[in-house]
Amino acid sequence: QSVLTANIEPATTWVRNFNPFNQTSARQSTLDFIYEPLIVFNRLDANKPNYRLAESYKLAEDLKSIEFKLRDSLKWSDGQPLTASDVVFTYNYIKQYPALDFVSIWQFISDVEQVDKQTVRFTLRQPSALAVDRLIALPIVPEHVWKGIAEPVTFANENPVGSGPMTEVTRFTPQTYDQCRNPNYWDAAHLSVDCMRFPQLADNNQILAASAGGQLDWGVAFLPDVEKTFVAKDPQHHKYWYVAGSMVEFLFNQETSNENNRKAFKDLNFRRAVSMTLDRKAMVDVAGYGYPTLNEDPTAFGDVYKMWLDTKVKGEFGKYTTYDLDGAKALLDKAGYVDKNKDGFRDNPDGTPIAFNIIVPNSWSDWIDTVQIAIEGMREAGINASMGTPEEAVWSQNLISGSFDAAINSISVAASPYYLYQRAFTKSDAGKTRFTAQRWFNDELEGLLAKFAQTPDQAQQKSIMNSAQRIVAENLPIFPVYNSATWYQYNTKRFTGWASGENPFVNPTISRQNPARLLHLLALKPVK
Amino acid sequence: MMDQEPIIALERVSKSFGQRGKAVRAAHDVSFALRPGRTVALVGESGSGKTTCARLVMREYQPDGGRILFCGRDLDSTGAVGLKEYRRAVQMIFQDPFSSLNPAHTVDFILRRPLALGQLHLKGRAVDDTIADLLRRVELDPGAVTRKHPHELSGGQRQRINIARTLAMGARVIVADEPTSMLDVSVRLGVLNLLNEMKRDLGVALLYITHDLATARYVADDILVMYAGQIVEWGDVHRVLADPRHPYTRLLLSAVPDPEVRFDNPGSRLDPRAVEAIRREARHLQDRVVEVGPNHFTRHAA
Amino acid sequence: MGAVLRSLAHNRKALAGLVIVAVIVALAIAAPWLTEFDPARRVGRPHQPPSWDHWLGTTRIGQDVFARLLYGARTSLAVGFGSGLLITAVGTILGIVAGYRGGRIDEVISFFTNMVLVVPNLPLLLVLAAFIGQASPWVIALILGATSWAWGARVTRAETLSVKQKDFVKSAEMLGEPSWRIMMFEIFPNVISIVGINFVGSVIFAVITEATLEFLGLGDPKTVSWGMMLFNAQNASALQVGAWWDILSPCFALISLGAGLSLLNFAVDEIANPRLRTGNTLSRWSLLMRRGEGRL
Amino acid sequence: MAFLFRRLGFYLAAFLAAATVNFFLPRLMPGNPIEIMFSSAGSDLSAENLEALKLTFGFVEGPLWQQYLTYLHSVFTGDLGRSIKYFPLPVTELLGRALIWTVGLMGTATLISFTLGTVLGIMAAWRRGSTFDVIFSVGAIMATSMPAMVLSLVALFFFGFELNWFPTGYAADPALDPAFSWPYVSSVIRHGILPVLTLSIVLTGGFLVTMRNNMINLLGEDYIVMARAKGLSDRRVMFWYAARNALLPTVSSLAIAIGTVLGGSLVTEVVFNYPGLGNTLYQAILARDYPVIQGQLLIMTLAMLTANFIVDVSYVLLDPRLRRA
Amino acid sequence: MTVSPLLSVQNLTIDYIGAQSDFRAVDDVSFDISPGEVFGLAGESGCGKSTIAYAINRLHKPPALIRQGRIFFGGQDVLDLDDRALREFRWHKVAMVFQSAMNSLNPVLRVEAQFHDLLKRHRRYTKAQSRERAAEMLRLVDIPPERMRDYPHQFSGGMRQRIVIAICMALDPKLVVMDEPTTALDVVVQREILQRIDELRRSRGFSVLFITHDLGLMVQFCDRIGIMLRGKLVEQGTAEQIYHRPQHDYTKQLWASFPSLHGDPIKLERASG
Ligand SMILES: Nc1ncnc2c1ncn2[C@@H]1O[C@H](COP(=O)(O)OP(=O)(O)OP(=O)(O)O)[C@@H](O)[C@H]1O
Ligand SMILES: Nc1ncnc2c1ncn2[C@@H]1O[C@H](COP(=O)(O)OP(=O)(O)OP(=O)(O)O)[C@@H](O)[C@H]1O
Ligand SMILES: [Mg+2]
Ligand SMILES: [Mg+2]
Repeated sequence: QSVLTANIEPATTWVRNFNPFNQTSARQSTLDFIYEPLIVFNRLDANKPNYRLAESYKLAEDLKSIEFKLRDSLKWSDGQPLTASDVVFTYNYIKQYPALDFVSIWQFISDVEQVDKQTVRFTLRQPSALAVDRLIALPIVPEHVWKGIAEPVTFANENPVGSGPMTEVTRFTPQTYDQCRNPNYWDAAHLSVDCMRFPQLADNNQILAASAGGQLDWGVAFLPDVEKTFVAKDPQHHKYWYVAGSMVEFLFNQETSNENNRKAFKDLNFRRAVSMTLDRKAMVDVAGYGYPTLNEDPTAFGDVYKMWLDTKVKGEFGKYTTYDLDGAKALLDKAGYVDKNKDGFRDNPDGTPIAFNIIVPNSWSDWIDTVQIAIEGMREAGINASMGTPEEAVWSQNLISGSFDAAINSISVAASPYYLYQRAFTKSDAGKTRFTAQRWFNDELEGLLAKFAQTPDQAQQKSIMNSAQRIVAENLPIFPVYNSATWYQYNTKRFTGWASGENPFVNPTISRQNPARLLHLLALKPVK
Repeated sequence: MMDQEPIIALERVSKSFGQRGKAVRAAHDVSFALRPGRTVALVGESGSGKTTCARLVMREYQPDGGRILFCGRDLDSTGAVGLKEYRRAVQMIFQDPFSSLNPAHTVDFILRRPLALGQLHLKGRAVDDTIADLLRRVELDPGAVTRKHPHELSGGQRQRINIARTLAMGARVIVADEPTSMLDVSVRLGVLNLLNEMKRDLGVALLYITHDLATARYVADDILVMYAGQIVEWGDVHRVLADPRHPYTRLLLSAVPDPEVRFDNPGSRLDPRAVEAIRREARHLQDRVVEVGPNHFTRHAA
Repeated sequence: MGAVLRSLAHNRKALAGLVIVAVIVALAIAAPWLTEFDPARRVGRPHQPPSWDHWLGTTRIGQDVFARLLYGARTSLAVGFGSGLLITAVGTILGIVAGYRGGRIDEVISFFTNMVLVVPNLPLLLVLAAFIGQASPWVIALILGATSWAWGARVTRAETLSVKQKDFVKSAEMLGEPSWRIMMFEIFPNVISIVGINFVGSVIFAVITEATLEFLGLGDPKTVSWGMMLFNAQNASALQVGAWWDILSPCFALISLGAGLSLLNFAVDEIANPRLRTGNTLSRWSLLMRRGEGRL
Repeated sequence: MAFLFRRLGFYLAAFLAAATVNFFLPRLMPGNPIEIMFSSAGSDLSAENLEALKLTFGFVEGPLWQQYLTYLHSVFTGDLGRSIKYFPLPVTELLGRALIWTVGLMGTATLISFTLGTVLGIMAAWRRGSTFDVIFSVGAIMATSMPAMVLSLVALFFFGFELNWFPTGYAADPALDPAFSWPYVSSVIRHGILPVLTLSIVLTGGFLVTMRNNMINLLGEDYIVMARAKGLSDRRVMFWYAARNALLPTVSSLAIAIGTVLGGSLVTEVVFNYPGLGNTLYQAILARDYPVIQGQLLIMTLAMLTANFIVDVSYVLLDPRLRRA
Repeated sequence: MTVSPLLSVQNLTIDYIGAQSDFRAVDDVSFDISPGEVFGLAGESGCGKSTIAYAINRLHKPPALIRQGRIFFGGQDVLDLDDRALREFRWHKVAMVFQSAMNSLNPVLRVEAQFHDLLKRHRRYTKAQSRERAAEMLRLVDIPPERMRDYPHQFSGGMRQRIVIAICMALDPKLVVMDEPTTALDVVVQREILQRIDELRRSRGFSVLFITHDLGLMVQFCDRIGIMLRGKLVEQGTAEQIYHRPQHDYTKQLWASFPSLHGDPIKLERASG
């Protein structure tokens, strides 16, 4: 029997909760491993669809509906057949309990119907070319189990009946749990791992100890100085590969209540100059131990969306996202930002002082270091910036409500840069999410994004995106600095088939944000 | 001598402690008067209520019954001003010369406060002079002691400071609760002599509390013998001690250490059973007053 | 007071403690002259071991550990003495008032004192600090002061009760002294040794607790303090990556300050209670015994 | 007896007050605790989802006094709500799990340090001024000035990571199922050694000093001299006469020490990833898991009260002067 | 005087060691106590009386230091006893009533237990035997034997004092040292207790070293008296001699500073103490 020991989440005690709709406290091995998605798109393989429960999907010509066709003879782990009626049940079920609807799918679709035993059709509220991305995010649950659940929101689903590879919870203690092979898994032929084991680890140091000691096969934590603390302990087996992940950015609140600051923040020259004071290389090397990927892209695409990048745009505006202190000073001088009141800091051209706090969550030490470096650069250029360190929750609330001057923020990776821009620059989202914290909006950009969403054709999409990125790069509403690393350490002692820099076939991290982890699991083979 | 007006007079004052059935009769129907230039000794065994009487005089306790007259006025009717004046006029000298002086202060400080409180007219050098004066009056060398802390002084010296303090306050009545029982024999007498001089020279009234009959005889003009909260015999000190009438007074007298009477002398022995009987008897209410002779009274159970 | 100072000077423990604390205070004050580095800035490459340039090496992001240690001492000392003062002041005032006034006032104060005593201190602090968020050293000092006075109040009250029995208090009352004067001039000087013990103990407690809260990540990351150094070093897994200087420096600093203050505390204890003194007398006695100059 | 009843009354009042503080604390703090809690616990929930969740968790708005009464009622019926982070685990169960370990850890450490500190303190006082006394007194000073976290960190690093003598986390080997078997018990012991040791070292100093000082004060008492004059052996005088009486104040200081122990064990548990109350509280604070935080404070206060009560009772048992009627 | 003395203190000198200099508490003191005799030591507070009393049982702790002298008890020098012999000696030969006998009973042990540990130590008595002996002793001092199951705080001061005396008698010692046994009591109780001691010593034939600063009491009670002044024994003699024919100035001053119940209440001179 092959047991794969993995770590997804830090915790002080395991609680037996496998409710796939529960985002706050269910075990993070629930999605994908217990509840197989319809389709998994492989971002590292040109976003190619990997059909899982679905064997195909079809978007209507008018982009107003989408049909999924399920595979033949799918079974739940308890042996019952898995059919289109389960899919329909699931969607109707979460409509009934909005607390379960963690992707707000019912804002997006208006109806779900069973076409035949294997086909489901969703009707969209608005025409969309991107419907599939959204629809595959929800798990499908067995009707015969869930229809009897009176309070699904608080339901802990201790003995899950699922469709994924690892459905059987064979052992569960507060310190460790095992999740084993689904006896009725449809793709059993590709599954070589018999069990996954999840030891409880409380924090980075604990995870480091377990990793360094070789107990973990698959890890998802930040390890300080990984070469020294992890690889060096067993260079032959201990490996890591850090793929570029969510984009980290600095931003100014265009609607800050501080009038003087607002004047400066709204001035493109000021923004460009500030962006030029950011020593991104130092942030990556010092704050991030060299693990993140540098992002000097005025479009904010970075490594992640390389294939969408318009090099002309980068050539034109790239200098504003490159560290250049002298350039920044010259730009500020030219724009009239000089020290008028002789306090050692530059003031607005009209003489009013500029001073702001960059807020960063209290305990995120790598970000704090990043901000520290940013502030050093800004102060060097004569800008009175300092750091505010509220609690994480307060930080995110401030970003949402707009009561701050400047901040560091991040936007996670998605299938295409469309999501990046859509999240950051959708006016109607202002005040709802922290991604729109800079509160910079542009009608033309939003129009382009809407068009993108309704364009199924790749080439056309590319050209729309070219126009969109030019607007962003020109206006520089956010200052990307790097893409953080998605942590991924592995141990080749017991398993092989790991994705790596040499063999980057799939996004390898086991974090729950990455549905492709399912593909990675299927690729693993025990060492004989 | 009885013609002097009393400064303070207790009239049938009573005080009990504790509630309901278990009340302790600490003072019952106590009457006596303190006159200028006269000393009243209050004697009795431990727990007989001597300190309670002192505290009643000091107004630390409110009497349960009876009244206390200050210069002929009932204190309860004079209100706060009267009380303040009373407090100033009546001062106390404590038994333990060490704990009655704050170890943190110098002699100078200890004497300066009562002057500031009691003699407001004094300013600047006049205060220093008064302090020196007071110290000389209690036979201490001002130059040597003013800067000292109490722990640098002997017990007798400390007790003198205490007396000086009461004088600084301008006291007319001094209550001395066993002022010499913690002192060495050799200095004890000095303090007693000092008290005698004060009484004579300054005309203060003195309430002297002790269980030592010999010193009572030495300083007092009148004596009150207490037992179980009652004054069982009182009068002129020589008459009472020469001719004790109450059995308890007799017992007390016979128990006083007396070098004249050796233990080998069988006649001097106390009979424990007789002692017990006297105690039992004296615990009863003694409400019949008998005048034994001129200025000599005793009480009996009815 | 003079006597107290004199006995402090004669006490070996006090002397050792005083020297340690004085050295730390001096280092903290002289920080700008002892190091050219800004404690908050990156001044070198990350995690450099101790060298001529960086006496105690550098931190994970390249700050100078020695500079941080010196400037951090300022914070630790300020918080320690600040909240020590606060704790002692509150405890002493409440203790003396409760003990001296007695009655209803005493009941109320004692109830609160006992209340605060039975609420576990560090967890409460932790929760408070977390609720307040971004707890700067001053906020921490304030919370410490607000939650830790109870022990001092209790012992001061007990001591006051026994002092109150002394006749000099009664004689002050008889002189007609107002009660605030009695509490301040008659009782306070006589409980001063308890106040001293309370103060030094509170300082130790405050220094350690502030560092603990920061170590647990509840401090303000901008502060330069020993607790923050520990937190950052621990976050960077300094021990695991072999950067022992990063974590052991603040550890050692904390231990030294703690030891210095503890020594002082013991000395105050001995001064307050002569029976506890050992020192020269006993060593001289043993010497004489050994020399055969007498026997027991 | 009356004494104990009075104390009992105090404990009840204290508990009520603690519960009240507990209720108002989060409500007096800036920001909406519920928002903060959810935005902290769940990463990027949609607004609709959040609203629905709040309802499900039973966060009803309403007049404060009504919330307060509901709260008190549930507290006294032993219902402390459910954890947010470890949903749907009831707080009582979560804390119950942790309590066992903390009690074990603290109990052992307190027992060891109390015994050790007391015995060493007795001996140091008995041979006052000797090398023994000097070494242990100074050692005690050192130990009391050592912050628990520093000691824990260093111990963890050297004995856990470097030398690999002891495990670096957990209360028992997670591979074993809890059972009253030798492998499990021995694993519990192995896992407990480091935390217990560090805690004991931190605590021993305090007990030693208290005991030593009490003893020294007592050794001047007449009944000690009389015991020696009676020709009793030194050991009997030391333990039966002096130590027994010197223990009384120490026992009452034990009650206060419990608070320190709780604090110390919190740090130690965090550093050693020991699944006790302290660690749970710490994690709950980081995750803003309000029900757990509130429950924790209550449980810890209750534990303190219980400890105090036990101390009170034993005080009465130890000292006949208090045993009146 | 052919009887050899029971206790013979010779040239006893005791210092209290200070950090810099020493304090001489007892300075070259010599005296004898014969069997059955009551010997009194009188003097000011702090003149070294208790220090001598402690020395007889070798109860001193540092910083006391016996510089020189010998203490013979029944011909054997107490200062030469080793630990074991010393423990045998204590209480068995010399029992003690302390200055504040009120506090010399262990507050947390029952009275019977305080008898028992003594009897067990010296006579290997069982609990029952000890109880029997305790009852016998308590009866001697007029305390109902049933009360031996009580704790010390349940007795009055005078009773506690008598219990200590009972414990003293338990081993039939040859010498009882009494260091101001009655200072805290009132005169009547004091008298009762001293009378009881006097009777006991006559019936049981032990000697008493009686320490007090009350000269009057001393003359009443003692056969012979020593007067101490600042560590020195300045005068020794029979009670009668000391009372009627004091030799030393200091003794005369002491008498002079005593107000008496008899004679003229004239102003007395202060002794230069
Ligand atoms: N505050 C009090 N509360 C209760 N009982 C008291 C109080 N003060 C005195 N008593 C009781 O009243 C009685 C008389 O006490 P008091 O102190 O007056 O005696 P005393 O003659 O001064 O004794 P001593 O010679 O020991 O000083 C005693 O039985 C005592 O226990
Ligand atoms: N442990 C000690 N250290 C230093 N000096 C001491 C010590 N014990 C006693 N002395 C000093 O030795 C002297 C004699 O003390 P001792 O107790 O023998 O006097 P005493 O005659 O019994 O007095 P009292 O009548 O007050 O009991 C005193 O001056 C005292 O200050
Ligand atoms: Mg300016
Ligand atoms: Mg003595």
